Amino acid sequence: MTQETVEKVVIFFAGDSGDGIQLTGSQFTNTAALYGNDLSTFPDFPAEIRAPQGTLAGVSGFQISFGSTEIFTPGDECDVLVVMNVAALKANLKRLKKGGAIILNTDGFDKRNLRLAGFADDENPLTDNSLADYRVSEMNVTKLTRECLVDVTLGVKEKDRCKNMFVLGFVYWMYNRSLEHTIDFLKQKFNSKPDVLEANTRVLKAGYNFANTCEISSSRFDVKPAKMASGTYRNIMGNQATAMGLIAASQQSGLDLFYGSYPITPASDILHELAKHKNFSVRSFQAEDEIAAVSASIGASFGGALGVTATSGPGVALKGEAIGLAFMLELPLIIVNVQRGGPSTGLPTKTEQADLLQAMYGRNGEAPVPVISASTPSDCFEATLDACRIAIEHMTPVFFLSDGYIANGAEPWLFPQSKDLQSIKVPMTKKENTDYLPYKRDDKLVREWAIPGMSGLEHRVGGLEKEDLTGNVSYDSGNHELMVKTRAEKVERIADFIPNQELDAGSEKATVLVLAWGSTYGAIKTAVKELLAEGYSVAHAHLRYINPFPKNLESLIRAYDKVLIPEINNGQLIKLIRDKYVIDAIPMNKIQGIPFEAREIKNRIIELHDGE
Amino acid sequence: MTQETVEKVVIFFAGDSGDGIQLTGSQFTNTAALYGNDLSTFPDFPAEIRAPQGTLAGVSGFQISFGSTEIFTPGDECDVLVVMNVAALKANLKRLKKGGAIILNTDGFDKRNLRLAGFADDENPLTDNSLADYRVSEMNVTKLTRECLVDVTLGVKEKDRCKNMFVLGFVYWMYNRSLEHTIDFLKQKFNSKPDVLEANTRVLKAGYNFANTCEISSSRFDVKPAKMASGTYRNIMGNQATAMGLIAASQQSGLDLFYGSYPITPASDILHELAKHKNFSVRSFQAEDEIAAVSASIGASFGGALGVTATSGPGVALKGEAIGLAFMLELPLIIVNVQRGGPSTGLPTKTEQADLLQAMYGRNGEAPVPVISASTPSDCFEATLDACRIAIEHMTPVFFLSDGYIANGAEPWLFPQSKDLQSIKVPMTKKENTDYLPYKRDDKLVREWAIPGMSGLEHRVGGLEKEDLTGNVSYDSGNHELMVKTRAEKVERIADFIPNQELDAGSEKATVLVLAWGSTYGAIKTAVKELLAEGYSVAHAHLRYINPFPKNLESLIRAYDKVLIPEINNGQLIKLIRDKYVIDAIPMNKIQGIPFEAREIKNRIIELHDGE
Amino acid sequence: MENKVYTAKDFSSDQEVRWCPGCGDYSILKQVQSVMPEINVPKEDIVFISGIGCSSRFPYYMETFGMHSIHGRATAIASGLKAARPDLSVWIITGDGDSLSIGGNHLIHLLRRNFDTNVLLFNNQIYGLTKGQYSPTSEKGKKTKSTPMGSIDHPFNPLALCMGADATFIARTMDRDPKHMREMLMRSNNHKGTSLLEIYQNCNVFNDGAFFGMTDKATKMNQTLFLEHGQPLVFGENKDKGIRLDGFKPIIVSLEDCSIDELWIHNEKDRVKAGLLTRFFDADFPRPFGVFYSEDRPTYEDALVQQIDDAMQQKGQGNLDDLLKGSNTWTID
Amino acid sequence: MENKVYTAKDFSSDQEVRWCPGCGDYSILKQVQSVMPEINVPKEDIVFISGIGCSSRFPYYMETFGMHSIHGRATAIASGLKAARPDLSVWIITGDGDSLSIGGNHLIHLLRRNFDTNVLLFNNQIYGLTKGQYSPTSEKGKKTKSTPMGSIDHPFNPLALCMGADATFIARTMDRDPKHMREMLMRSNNHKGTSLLEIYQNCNVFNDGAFFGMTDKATKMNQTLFLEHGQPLVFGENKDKGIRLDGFKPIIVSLEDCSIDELWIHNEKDRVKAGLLTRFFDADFPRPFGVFYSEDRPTYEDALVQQIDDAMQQKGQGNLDDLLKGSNTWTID
Ligand SMILES: Cc1ncc(C[n+]2csc(CCOP(=O)(O)OP(=O)(O)O)c2C)c(N)n1
Ligand SMILES: Cc1ncc(C[n+]2csc(CCOP(=O)(O)OP(=O)(O)O)c2C)c(N)n1
Ligand code: SF4
Ligand code: SF4
Ligand SMILES: [Mg+2]
Ligand SMILES: [Mg+2]
Repeated sequence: MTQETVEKVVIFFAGDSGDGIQLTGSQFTNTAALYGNDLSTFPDFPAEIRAPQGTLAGVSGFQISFGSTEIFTPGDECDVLVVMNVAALKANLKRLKKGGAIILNTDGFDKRNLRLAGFADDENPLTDNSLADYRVSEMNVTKLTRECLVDVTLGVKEKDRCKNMFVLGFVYWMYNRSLEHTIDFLKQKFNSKPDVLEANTRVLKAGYNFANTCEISSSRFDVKPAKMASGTYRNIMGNQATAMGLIAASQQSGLDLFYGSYPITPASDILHELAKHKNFSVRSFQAEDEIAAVSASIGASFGGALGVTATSGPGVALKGEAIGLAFMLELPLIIVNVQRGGPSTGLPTKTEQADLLQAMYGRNGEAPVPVISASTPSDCFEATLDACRIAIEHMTPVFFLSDGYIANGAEPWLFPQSKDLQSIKVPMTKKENTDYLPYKRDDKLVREWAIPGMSGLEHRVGGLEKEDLTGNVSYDSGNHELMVKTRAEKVERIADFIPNQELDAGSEKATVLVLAWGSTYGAIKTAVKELLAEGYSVAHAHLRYINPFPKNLESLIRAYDKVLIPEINNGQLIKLIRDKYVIDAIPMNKIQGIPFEAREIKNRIIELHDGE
Repeated sequence: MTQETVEKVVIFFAGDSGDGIQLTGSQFTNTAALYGNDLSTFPDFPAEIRAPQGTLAGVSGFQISFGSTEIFTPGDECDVLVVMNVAALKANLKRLKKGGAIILNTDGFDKRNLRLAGFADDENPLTDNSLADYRVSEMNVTKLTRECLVDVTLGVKEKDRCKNMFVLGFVYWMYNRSLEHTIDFLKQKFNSKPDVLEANTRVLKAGYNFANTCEISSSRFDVKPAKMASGTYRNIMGNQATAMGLIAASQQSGLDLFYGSYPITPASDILHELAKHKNFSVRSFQAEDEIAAVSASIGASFGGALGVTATSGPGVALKGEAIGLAFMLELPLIIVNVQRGGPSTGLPTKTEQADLLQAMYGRNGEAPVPVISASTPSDCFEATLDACRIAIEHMTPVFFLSDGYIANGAEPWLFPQSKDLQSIKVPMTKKENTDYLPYKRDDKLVREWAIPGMSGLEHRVGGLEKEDLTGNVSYDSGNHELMVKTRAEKVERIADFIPNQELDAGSEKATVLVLAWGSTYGAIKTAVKELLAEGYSVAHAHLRYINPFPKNLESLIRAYDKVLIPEINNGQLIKLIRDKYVIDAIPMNKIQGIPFEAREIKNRIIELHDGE
Repeated sequence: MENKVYTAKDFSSDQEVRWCPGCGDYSILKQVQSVMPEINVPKEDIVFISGIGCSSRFPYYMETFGMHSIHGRATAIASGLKAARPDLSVWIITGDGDSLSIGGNHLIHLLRRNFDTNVLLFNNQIYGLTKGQYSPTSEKGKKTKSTPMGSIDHPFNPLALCMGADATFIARTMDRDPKHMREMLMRSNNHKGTSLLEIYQNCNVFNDGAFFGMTDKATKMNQTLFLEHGQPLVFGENKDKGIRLDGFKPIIVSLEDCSIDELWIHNEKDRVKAGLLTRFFDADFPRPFGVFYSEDRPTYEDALVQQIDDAMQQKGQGNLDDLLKGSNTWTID
Repeated sequence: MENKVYTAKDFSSDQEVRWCPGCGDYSILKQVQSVMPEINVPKEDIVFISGIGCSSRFPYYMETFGMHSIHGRATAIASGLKAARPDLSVWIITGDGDSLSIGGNHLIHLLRRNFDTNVLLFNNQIYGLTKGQYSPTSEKGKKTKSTPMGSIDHPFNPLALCMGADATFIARTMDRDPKHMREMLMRSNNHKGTSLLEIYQNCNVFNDGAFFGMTDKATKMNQTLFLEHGQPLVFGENKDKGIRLDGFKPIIVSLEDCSIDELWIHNEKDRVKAGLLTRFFDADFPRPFGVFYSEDRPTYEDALVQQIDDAMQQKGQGNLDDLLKGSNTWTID
């Protein structure tokens, strides 16, 4: 047995939907975090709710990358694959790097499982040498679990439910981790079921001890704490961060949060999260459909709340008309799109960035709406808060784009203190404003807001073209042009209230600039960091603000010979850049429902750098 | 009294909604057409159904340009303004060129009318010299009408309804036109009401004779027949032409036409027209909303019909999700958007071209849909037929873009014979195809179609990502990328089946190219024709095919120093051109709910030509 | 809050009213403006939300807060407004197309949720604004622009549909009976929960005379039946006819042959009888006007506020720092 | 057309069925597959159209034509299909969310238009596919992911809503009673017009036991009531209880105290009584299963085809050249 110190490890836990894989993964995550590793995680759910046991379709997975260096993605290739059955192995072996470790439950490789996973009668990866390139640790987890619980008075089914603890214990041993955090967790979770607590704890320890004593595991690894900024951290998932961003915006602006939504994967968790926080005066409303959801949010905004609606692409396709109304009304409104694989119903449980042009143009008439995007799970918090600030301070609907990858991914978060958050100034008119005009504008071109309850400020708004200043209906030609241009200019002027674009890495004189947005951040960051270390002349700029673009963006990108735009779509940001700056940027597209790997980006940059 | 021959005349008829202005205009139009003039017309309805009599909001207008030369638009400035009351004068005087003729009904200038039109107590344009720059013919039409019907046994109200005939007769005299066509029309219209027929005919003649005998009209004009291609013509409005194009496509393909629609201005008339033609097996269906309309059309297409849905911008905003479904199903579907002023409810009775980007991008995910546009009222016929051909032969939803201006505008049409129409080949599989695969493609990348009723070809389609060939649900990464790219490529390849872009006027070596689409055609055509005659180096290319662009478009436009793109929006086609070809085209935008005037275009071209 | 004394004029905005001359909408506007001073709500706390249609122009003419929204969505918008601002008096203005065609779903969901709002459904059995297509309440066989051979759609019975959606308050009135309309407006206002008031409204341009029999002097007494809680169903020129129930079957009786005691006594609280009344649609039956049904059921917004209060009670007012921190943190120095 | 003899297996597609083990959907699939051979329609003339939801995966498993469409729109898609192809046997598969939440409007419009289609509404009182939010049929107070403090929405009564929308056929069955389900499927199929069959379906993952009382041996005889046309309403362990009408009020009686002749006799043609039956929802009343209501009314597609025939009769089959020419032409040589 060896003991090595490694910088970074990627583990993939996989098993049947019922095997408790997500719990195993998140326990390992929390322990790694407490230990001071940097990390990034991503769950991989099956598309079906609970596909038949043992089948490929039923495999649930959880990937974690943790290390003593900075970690920006859940990792490309895995170092370790933990599988509870043969289907899990078959579905995920491609993730494992050659020479990687496999920890497997032999009990999941019996005849039935082999058949369910689609193996022919005489095939078995355990015996046909197909795993020869890997370091395999086999153990009959079911048997071992049952054995260690032989004197516990639980049913077999309940005992078997502890199997995941055995594997977790095993992996803890491999990475030299204490069981303490998980035992604490179990105590809390099962505090009313002492026998279940006892069983789980026992099996966890058994797995640990099994690894310690048996011969099958040949190495043990140490992953030292990362040098991270000092402070207090927590783990955060993207959708959670979005929910918190919304609550923070409500607090910072003093407007009650109204959240109108219709469930849809992968946005529903924001609704679930917000519904828990009614003590923040959050009004969460599960509407009858997406149109009602956005409409109700508009109604709430009209009443003086912060109206927010969230959905995924197909839902946005339904909200277009109402967003146009909000745009005409010039009321604050946030439309969250947690993007997923499209088009149409597409790949609902997979990730994609293909709704950007829909956010930009998916409405009738000239109706430009600011578009803000988030790049990592924790960034969802700040980006959401920022989207709300813009919506409120500039009296406009704002699109906030997230996606399935960051929505469900998690990372450590050096969470802020409320006192350090940006404040949001609501452009509410004075109660006693006697010459209030609903469509009179300040120098940001923002109209003043008056809401029901403000005596003397009664007025009507609507979707017909409005007369400048008064907001009365106007069919006048000149007024229409003025209003269209003014509304567009209002959105353009937001550029004065957002920071200039900065480089995330690299210099302003590099050969290749990688320009991107959204959840490609981690992979690009990793790639560019490695390339810089290797001496390549490359830079990385990552956009949060897509409409309007930061004011310096044009001059920033014009400085580079080559601008590479990687996207998880067929080329959308690149259309905006080419149109706006007439710059022949270079697309890089992956449309597979999965994120870029850092090495893919890296290879492409090298190709470009060394001159195709 | 003089008698002059003129080349071209623009007349604007205006009066109260109840004054029969539209009828007057269309009668004059038909007579001019029968006389052999080329012409173009446009009605100008009030936004209200029937706004209060006498007010500015209640004014209804009808513009006609006719001449002995080619006519491409209803005209910029008017030569003659016919007004039934002072509101009509006030609302439309700006259209009249200095020195133009006004024919006015003094009866519509009484105290009440002056007040309703917003004049102060002592104001009256008849007496305050404000019309000094014009040649005014005053007549008390009401009085004259009543007088000539004194012995007819009709109520005053009914008599007064003949007033428009008096004015029409007057104008017929001015332009030396026979009353014959209108008398025939009246005979048909009132064949069951002999007294009404008698009254109208009498008043028509009275107006004619009044002009002939009285002194107020100082000139009479002759507009010779235009040199038009020989053949048989009819008048046609855009929406009518669209309806006919759909019926023609149904006939040419052998697929029954299913038309699912929800009423909306300015698209409803297509529904009204189609509902009249059930003897063509047209199934028109007024759905409960736009979503149901497009969904029902998809259902009909699935059943083997030609599914068509029409609406205007706000309706399209609701159809996005279902269009995405049709795109995934790869079924023929036509989405007609008769564009109107936006955003939101906007200016429903005005025209605009601001839904192009919505057609291109208004869906979630990567879902490119072909976009076809029409440039004149009669062009709606061919463009619609073409859109249907593409939808059927390439198994794809297709956007057909028209707008309020051409939908309601009219022009003479050298209508085709059915035998000369393009035929449409339906990619229906053979009944006995035993190895039918729903998503197997030919070299156009088009899948074969099998519909319910075809024994042995039962299969399922849906909005989830499909496996190549089989169409089964697939969550496979590689398959998704393949399918996204294949669907995009399928749309791109349509470029092989559309004609190369041709110049409408000018040469390939000119200094300025005017590149445009849709209803700007007439104004640009007029401007460029005049400029060419004046020796400017200018050319005009007008796009019917916007997605995909014709294959030669890039090389065509690269040849010019300056590419000017005029649009009735804030710049939409230009975004596509700049993105696609990275060419710094120059925008020209008007966003007033009204079309360009030829002179506006002309001036801008001259500026560019002579170098800004 | 000091109580201002308003007059109808205080509720008239400065915008010129632009319906067709003779349109039934004028009368409704007038009655609503005249009822407003009586509902005892400060002007600034009143909001009118409409969809799209001729009728939906209504809010522009009311000197209150208002929104002329998009087609069919006024009910959904009002739901959000009321959830955010339970203190407001929210009125929804909608047409038969707006509420029953494109907006059908939001209407039935509003009714089941029972937001305390007042829906005024202007039923003219036609699409006015788009110039005369049939609507979901147009009778079968109706010839309109979109149905030149006659409509083949079986129409909705709006009140029956609303009963099916578990509405808590349903009533009907008409443009030509201002007094009754005012009474119904007050009743709607007073009902806590969603009040659905169907108003028969004549579109004299595209569907003139749709309700002629019920408004014409010569016929109206025989073709209308005014419901009053606790009162027998009596109608006719001389109040000489009544309705009796034969099992579940209503029959018209002459009061000469039948004592008033045997008549059906109207009971607003009886759901089954209300259901029967919504089915009085045949030519030989008088059309009922008045409150068909009224039920007490908690409103959505009250339950929502209750949950917020409970949450505050249980967990204390939300503290952002606690939320940000979560339950699981670690510190790196 | 030669009549092939099918077996249930002929209707099973090659796609692996992927509902959760134990889901009620399996049983429904099985019964539908087993009823198909009996409806006497060639396989190629059958189409299943669904929306989105667990239940809406259904068409993939049927070896017929099929479409898994988008959320809530199956009813609208099927309307267009049936209008274009009246010859087909069209089945609509939908869930309680799909049909009553996002798809509510299309459902009620389908019902009023009465397209001859069969709607199978899988009611599990939950959103399955999106992993457990409450649905419009979930009971008030239900704790779900989106309502951790309990739902505050008053639920729809689906059959009452459908009656309000003038449905012509309404029935209820459940996943656990295959025989009854097959019977109801046949009845739905045989009804000319829209048949709405509500199927209680257990979602054993997110809402297990929602209908437990109606399926559990110990309780089901007391909690279910099977309707048969012309038969008295009898239920209970030993068929010892019945329902009697006291005016409009149904009351449960013991057959010891009350003769069977006094019981309510079920009449599928009686709209009012069907309405009463849809309201049997309280804990102390048994839940009715069977055909509540059935009415003959012309279908939309028949009327449409009639108009097309009439138009052809009157004007002759359309001639494209005549159409292009119109009525007003002039010639230039
Ligand atoms: C999304 C959308 N679809 C269609 C329209 C066109 N439209 C405006 S009002 C209307 C129907 C009007 O009928 P109704 O609601 O009965 O109101 P009325 O005009 O009769 O008062 C329609 C179809 C629209 N404005 N928006
Ligand atoms: C436009 C749109 N909105 C939301 C969704 C997400 N979604 C899918 S199924 C569903 C509800 C499922 O509930 P139900 O119809 O009752 O079917 P079940 O899964 O319970 O069978 C929702 C909200 C979607 N696919 N599309
Ligand atoms: S069209 Fe009809 S409903 Fe509309 S304003 Fe005119 S009369 Fe009233
Ligand atoms: S989630 Fe529920 S309804 Fe969906 S498949 Fe599983 S058990 Fe069935
Ligand atoms: Mg109406
Ligand atoms: Mg359900």
